[in-house]
Amino acid sequence: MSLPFNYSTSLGTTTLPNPILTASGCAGSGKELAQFFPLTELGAIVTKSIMLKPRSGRATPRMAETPSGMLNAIGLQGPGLDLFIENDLPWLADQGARTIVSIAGETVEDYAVLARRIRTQPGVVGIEVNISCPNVENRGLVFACHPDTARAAMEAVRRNVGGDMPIIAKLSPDVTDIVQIARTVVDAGADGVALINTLLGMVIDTRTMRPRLAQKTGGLSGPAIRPVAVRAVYQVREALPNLPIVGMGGITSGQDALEFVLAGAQAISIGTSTFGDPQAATRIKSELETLLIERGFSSFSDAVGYAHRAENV
Amino acid sequence: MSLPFNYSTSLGTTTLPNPILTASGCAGSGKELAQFFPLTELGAIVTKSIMLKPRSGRATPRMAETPSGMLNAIGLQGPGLDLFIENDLPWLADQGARTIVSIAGETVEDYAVLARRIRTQPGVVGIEVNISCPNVENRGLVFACHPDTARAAMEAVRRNVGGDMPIIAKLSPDVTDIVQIARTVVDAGADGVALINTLLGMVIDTRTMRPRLAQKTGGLSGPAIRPVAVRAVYQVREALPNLPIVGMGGITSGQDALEFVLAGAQAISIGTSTFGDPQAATRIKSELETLLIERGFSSFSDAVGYAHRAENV
Amino acid sequence: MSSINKRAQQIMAEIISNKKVGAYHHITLSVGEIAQLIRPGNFVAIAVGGADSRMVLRRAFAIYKASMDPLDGGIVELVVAPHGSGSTWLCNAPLHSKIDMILPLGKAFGIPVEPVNALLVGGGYGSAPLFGLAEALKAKQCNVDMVLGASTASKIYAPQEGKRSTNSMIFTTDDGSLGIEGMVSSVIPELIEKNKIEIIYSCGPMAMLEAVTKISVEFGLQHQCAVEESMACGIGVCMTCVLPVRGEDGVARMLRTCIDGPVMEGSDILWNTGRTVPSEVWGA
Amino acid sequence: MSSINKRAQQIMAEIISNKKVGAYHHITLSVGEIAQLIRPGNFVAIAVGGADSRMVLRRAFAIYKASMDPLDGGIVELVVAPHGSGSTWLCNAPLHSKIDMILPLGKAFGIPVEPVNALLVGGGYGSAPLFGLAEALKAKQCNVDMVLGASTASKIYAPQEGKRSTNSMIFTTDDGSLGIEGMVSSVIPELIEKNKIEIIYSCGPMAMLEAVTKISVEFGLQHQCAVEESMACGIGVCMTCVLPVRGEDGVARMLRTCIDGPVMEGSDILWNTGRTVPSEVWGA
Ligand SMILES: Cc1cc2nc3c(=O)[nH]c(=O)nc-3n(C[C@H](O)[C@H](O)[C@H](O)COP(=O)(O)OP(=O)(O)OC[C@H]3O[C@@H](n4cnc5c(N)ncnc54)[C@H](O)[C@@H]3O)c2cc1C
Ligand SMILES: Cc1cc2nc3c(=O)[nH]c(=O)nc-3n(C[C@H](O)[C@H](O)[C@H](O)COP(=O)(O)OP(=O)(O)OC[C@H]3O[C@@H](n4cnc5c(N)ncnc54)[C@H](O)[C@@H]3O)c2cc1C
Ligand SMILES: Cc1cc2nc3c(=O)[nH]c(=O)nc-3n(C[C@H](O)[C@H](O)[C@H](O)COP(=O)(O)O)c2cc1C
Ligand SMILES: Cc1cc2nc3c(=O)[nH]c(=O)nc-3n(C[C@H](O)[C@H](O)[C@H](O)COP(=O)(O)O)c2cc1C
Ligand code: FES
Ligand code: FES
Repeated sequence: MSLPFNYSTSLGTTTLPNPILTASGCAGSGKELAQFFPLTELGAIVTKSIMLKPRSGRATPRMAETPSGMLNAIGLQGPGLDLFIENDLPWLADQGARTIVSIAGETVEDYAVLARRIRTQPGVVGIEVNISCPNVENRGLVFACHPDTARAAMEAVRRNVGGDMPIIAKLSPDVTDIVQIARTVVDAGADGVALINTLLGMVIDTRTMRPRLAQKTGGLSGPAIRPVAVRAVYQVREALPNLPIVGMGGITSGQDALEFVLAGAQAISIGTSTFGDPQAATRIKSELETLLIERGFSSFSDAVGYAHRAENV
Repeated sequence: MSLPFNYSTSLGTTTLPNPILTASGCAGSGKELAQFFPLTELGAIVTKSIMLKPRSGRATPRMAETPSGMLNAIGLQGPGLDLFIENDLPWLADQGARTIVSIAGETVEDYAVLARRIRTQPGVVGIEVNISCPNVENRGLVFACHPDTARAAMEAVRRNVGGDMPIIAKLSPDVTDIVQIARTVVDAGADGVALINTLLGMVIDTRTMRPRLAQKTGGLSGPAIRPVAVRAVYQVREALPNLPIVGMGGITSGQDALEFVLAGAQAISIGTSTFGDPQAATRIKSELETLLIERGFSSFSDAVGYAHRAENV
Repeated sequence: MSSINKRAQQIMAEIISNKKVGAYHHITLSVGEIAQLIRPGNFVAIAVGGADSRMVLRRAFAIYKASMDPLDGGIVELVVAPHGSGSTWLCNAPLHSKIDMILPLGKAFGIPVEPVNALLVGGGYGSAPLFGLAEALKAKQCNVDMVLGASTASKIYAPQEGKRSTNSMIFTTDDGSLGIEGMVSSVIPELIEKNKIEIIYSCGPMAMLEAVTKISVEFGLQHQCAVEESMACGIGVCMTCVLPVRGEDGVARMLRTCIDGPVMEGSDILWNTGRTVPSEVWGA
Repeated sequence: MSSINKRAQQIMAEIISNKKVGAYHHITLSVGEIAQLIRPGNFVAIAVGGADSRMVLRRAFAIYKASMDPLDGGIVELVVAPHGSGSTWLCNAPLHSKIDMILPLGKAFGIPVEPVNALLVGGGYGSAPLFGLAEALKAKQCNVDMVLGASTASKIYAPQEGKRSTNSMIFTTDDGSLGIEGMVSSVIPELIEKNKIEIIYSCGPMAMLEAVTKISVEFGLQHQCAVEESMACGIGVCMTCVLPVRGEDGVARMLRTCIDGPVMEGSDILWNTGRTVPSEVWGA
């Protein structure tokens, strides 16, 4: 093949030079990673979910390592929308980074306000709507766990964001039927879905004989959950073949990323593996490219969903 | 303490000398493990889920190793009820093993028939009702994923089994609200619940670029899922503090087993870790006993649910 | 269905030698008295990766040789290809490290009571169990011919001492780097006729075993092949390692290759049915 | 909020020595030129368990010593307690193995511009970073007294050469097996008065740091302590390692101890608030 490999991908109306993103909450404000590689290397930086007000998050212990994974209960610690717009976004824009802002609300109205304010900020190429954080006060409030609340949050965002800015609903795997939730958010106006957020888990400290985390439960991430994430991506792609999917969950290598691409992910987020290797995202970017070229693909998009092809192909 | 440690536990009307069980589908017919230790050492042997008719199960590949876990899609291969009653149960009874028979139906009526026939067999001390196998033909048929179907299956069993034989509903973690399903099966007459069956997962073979398993999806088990299982046990215990719970999911050591006991499990099933270590169940039995005695417990039942105690105890 | 091997033990075996030979590692372990219970075709199941490993399943390896050494006591020798992470870990295991293994597992090759002319066919590291078999056959005054094939010379495992028990030995390689260029199946028919072969034994990749089965059926010969299915436990409790196999009653069932095999009669196996269950398979 | 350390690098460092010393392992690694950028109080974050490990998070270790060795080039020395599986893996790492580490990380101890009387308080392996600090203080003509405490003698890390930079050194052990029986906090007040201490530096278990803070507040002294919170990344991206800390504006926030620490002013920390967020903590 004489043409160079085309690594670009698109999420709705946004085109990215490559499909590798950071996962929300796993790249700090961007500054912390920037000492290890230029942020422009990645398709986009997905910011830690921002809420309206500043939040101090959960008490410690906030994390526990688990076999091939970890539990976290950060509780969306963050500076709040005003300081985020004042400090974090301009800095990312200065770097030339493409930014996808993750937003999280406590109420449907919060989502509306967050979307309205973020939409016009410099450098922002998309909004990821985190309706699936397991670390909110009231577990009943996980919007993504019920079609009605998922729909309400996404409609609020859609009403406030025009078609030029893709909105992506981030879903929870802790549901009986993730395809049903995906259909619901698409009906409500989502341009794509991000799969998956963490699974609700618990570790008990056998010394204190109480839950290890101060908040008792936390979100399970890392390679341990990868098969659940690949399954979710595959199922949603099968049901909604044209829907852009951002895949994540335990991706630590180009090989892992390729599983998600073949299952149907148009972009790939790198989360927990950045904690083990700050350069994970750029390493995976080049590993995945090599694997795709080795398999004869001339463009990234040809590989997306390839595992769904007919038996005899 | 001068009294010996009391390791016995009870599941409804059945008392077992210790709380360590095999997990359904992970101990063959019992014969295969018997060469490594006498089956009477365990609290009970839980048999591979038996169906009415002989079943050849799924095509191969049926398994894939995953980080700290594995996927399986055995598809309930088994001899069918008649041969099971003729060969397997009498053999177990001859050994003196206490047997909990796991039953799986394709219809509500299947569950009724299975329960009626099993109830009177020698050596049977309980029935585990597998309403949560992810490897059935139609994924929509996972009884435990919906309150209505879960209720129907359990009612069918209860109608056919008297109060002298405990029936335990085995639940799936792949639901939005496992407490709701637990409440439903208790309403329908279950004496206890077994938590958890495998999570639905997928691995994609990056060489063939298709799902690794012939059946595409499979059930995820092993240490990877332990935090999800501990959380499920804790949640159900919190909501239904008197309900006997059989805990399982990635238990490989006495330490792991202790997490489940503290979370609220009255018995412990050892599954995938038997594949890595045929003597896992007896090893864990003695490790757990040592840990409980070290912590000053004089009986196993005092430790059950201990992580739920008030903050200042 | 299957009579379960009751002699298996779980032991910690010390690596007393680990040498790279071509593409493989020849690994010798000290296993004690149990070496005496091992028959050609048996295999071991090894826990890989150590205590903090993310690999939770055992790996199966054919036993190349089992013997009672005057110095080291009972020893077992394996020939291991560094394939994925588990076998690579084993190949890199340092001298004197202790390996958690279960042995002996599986059904061994059947040895004829009368002397016969036997052809042994091996692919890649599949040659490993054939040398012990050759010795056993020789002890019964059999005539033993061997054909070993691989993609390339470095993947032919054929130690000098192994050749002693064979009457003839032919190599084939896909790239022609050793012996005849081509696949083992291409040289077998001629050998059968020339050497009046009465039974075939084989071990190697599934595609090779299938090809050999076809030839054995053509010539109406018995064919004992040692199959290699993905195994999670090796001891019969997980049901992952099944193959559709026709029983004496003519009914095909999904049999566990770890306890009903790995040695099976080639013509009983419903070959090339991967990813589907043939419609004739019944029950369990 | 925090100024991020821009000098950190991820490298593969070779273990050039690994010796058991009392309850600890003294591990020396060859790290190259970057050794020159290290200041007392910095730490490293190490990937543990190798490629097939189920441990996905880095482990943090204080730097005991960093230097340019004429033979080995830049070296870093660690003092590691085999605590759980990750640190035990590191303690067992063979000579010449390559360790994936990020360094230097975190805020270093502040060194006064003028000579002062400094008291250095260490608990267990918490003494490790204090020897490099003592040297730096000595270089500024400070008077350096040291108190090291532990549960028992084998857990006191105090190498002969380390003592050179101190003017005095006192040991305390809970079981009286070395030095004074009791806790470090019991001997500090007297020392402060006797030696006219102007600043306290400390490193060790959180309970000890809290006790030392109490004393420093009583005496109105600056107290730079190196805290030890559970860390998942060490580089500021995970937000797991936070402590409630009062800022210059009087407002308490959850600060990341990996980048806003590990060295912090003891009296700024809201101690003993584990498992709850104090009501006065605001925002992020
Ligand atoms: C009866 C039998 C005898 C064997 N004898 C030998 C031998 O003498 N020398 C040798 O080098 N290899 C032998 N193998 C193959 C060996 O077991 C595999 O190479 C090994 O399991 C691969 O593990 P891995 O971690 O390196 O690869 P991975 O691909 O990482 O393994 C992942 C999982 O798949 C399973 N798996 C993958 N490939 C195979 C396979 N070919 N067979 C069985 N399970 C597999 C593993 O057990 C593991 O659970 C034998 C296999 C069987 C079943
Ligand atoms: C800034 C800093 C400096 C340190 N310096 C040293 C030192 O010089 N020598 C030394 O022996 N130890 C030191 N520690 C502690 C060391 O990091 C822990 O002992 C180690 O992380 C435990 O890992 P493990 O796998 O052995 O234990 P496990 O309990 O299995 O660890 C499980 C998880 O909890 C985390 N964790 C557990 N305990 C601690 C802890 N005390 N601190 C941070 N994370 C923890 C681990 O990172 C891991 O993610 C330091 C810790 C910090 C934060
Ligand atoms: C420490 C931590 C913090 C996280 N914070 C957020 C967050 O703020 N918003 C969000 O949508 N997801 C958050 N996540 C979830 C990740 O973005 C990702 O969906 C999940 O961890 C699975 O991917 P991984 O296994 O690669 O980490 C967080 C995960 C971790 C581990
Ligand atoms: C190979 C395999 C077969 C299984 N078969 C059954 C089964 O027949 N019936 C059932 O209720 N659960 C079955 N399970 C689920 C286990 O009983 C158990 O619930 C699950 O694996 C979690 O426990 P573990 O992580 O200890 O294996 C099977 C699991 C495995 C790995
Ligand atoms: S490998 Fe488990 S039954 Fe054969
Ligand atoms: S350890 Fe990750 S932010 Fe501090």
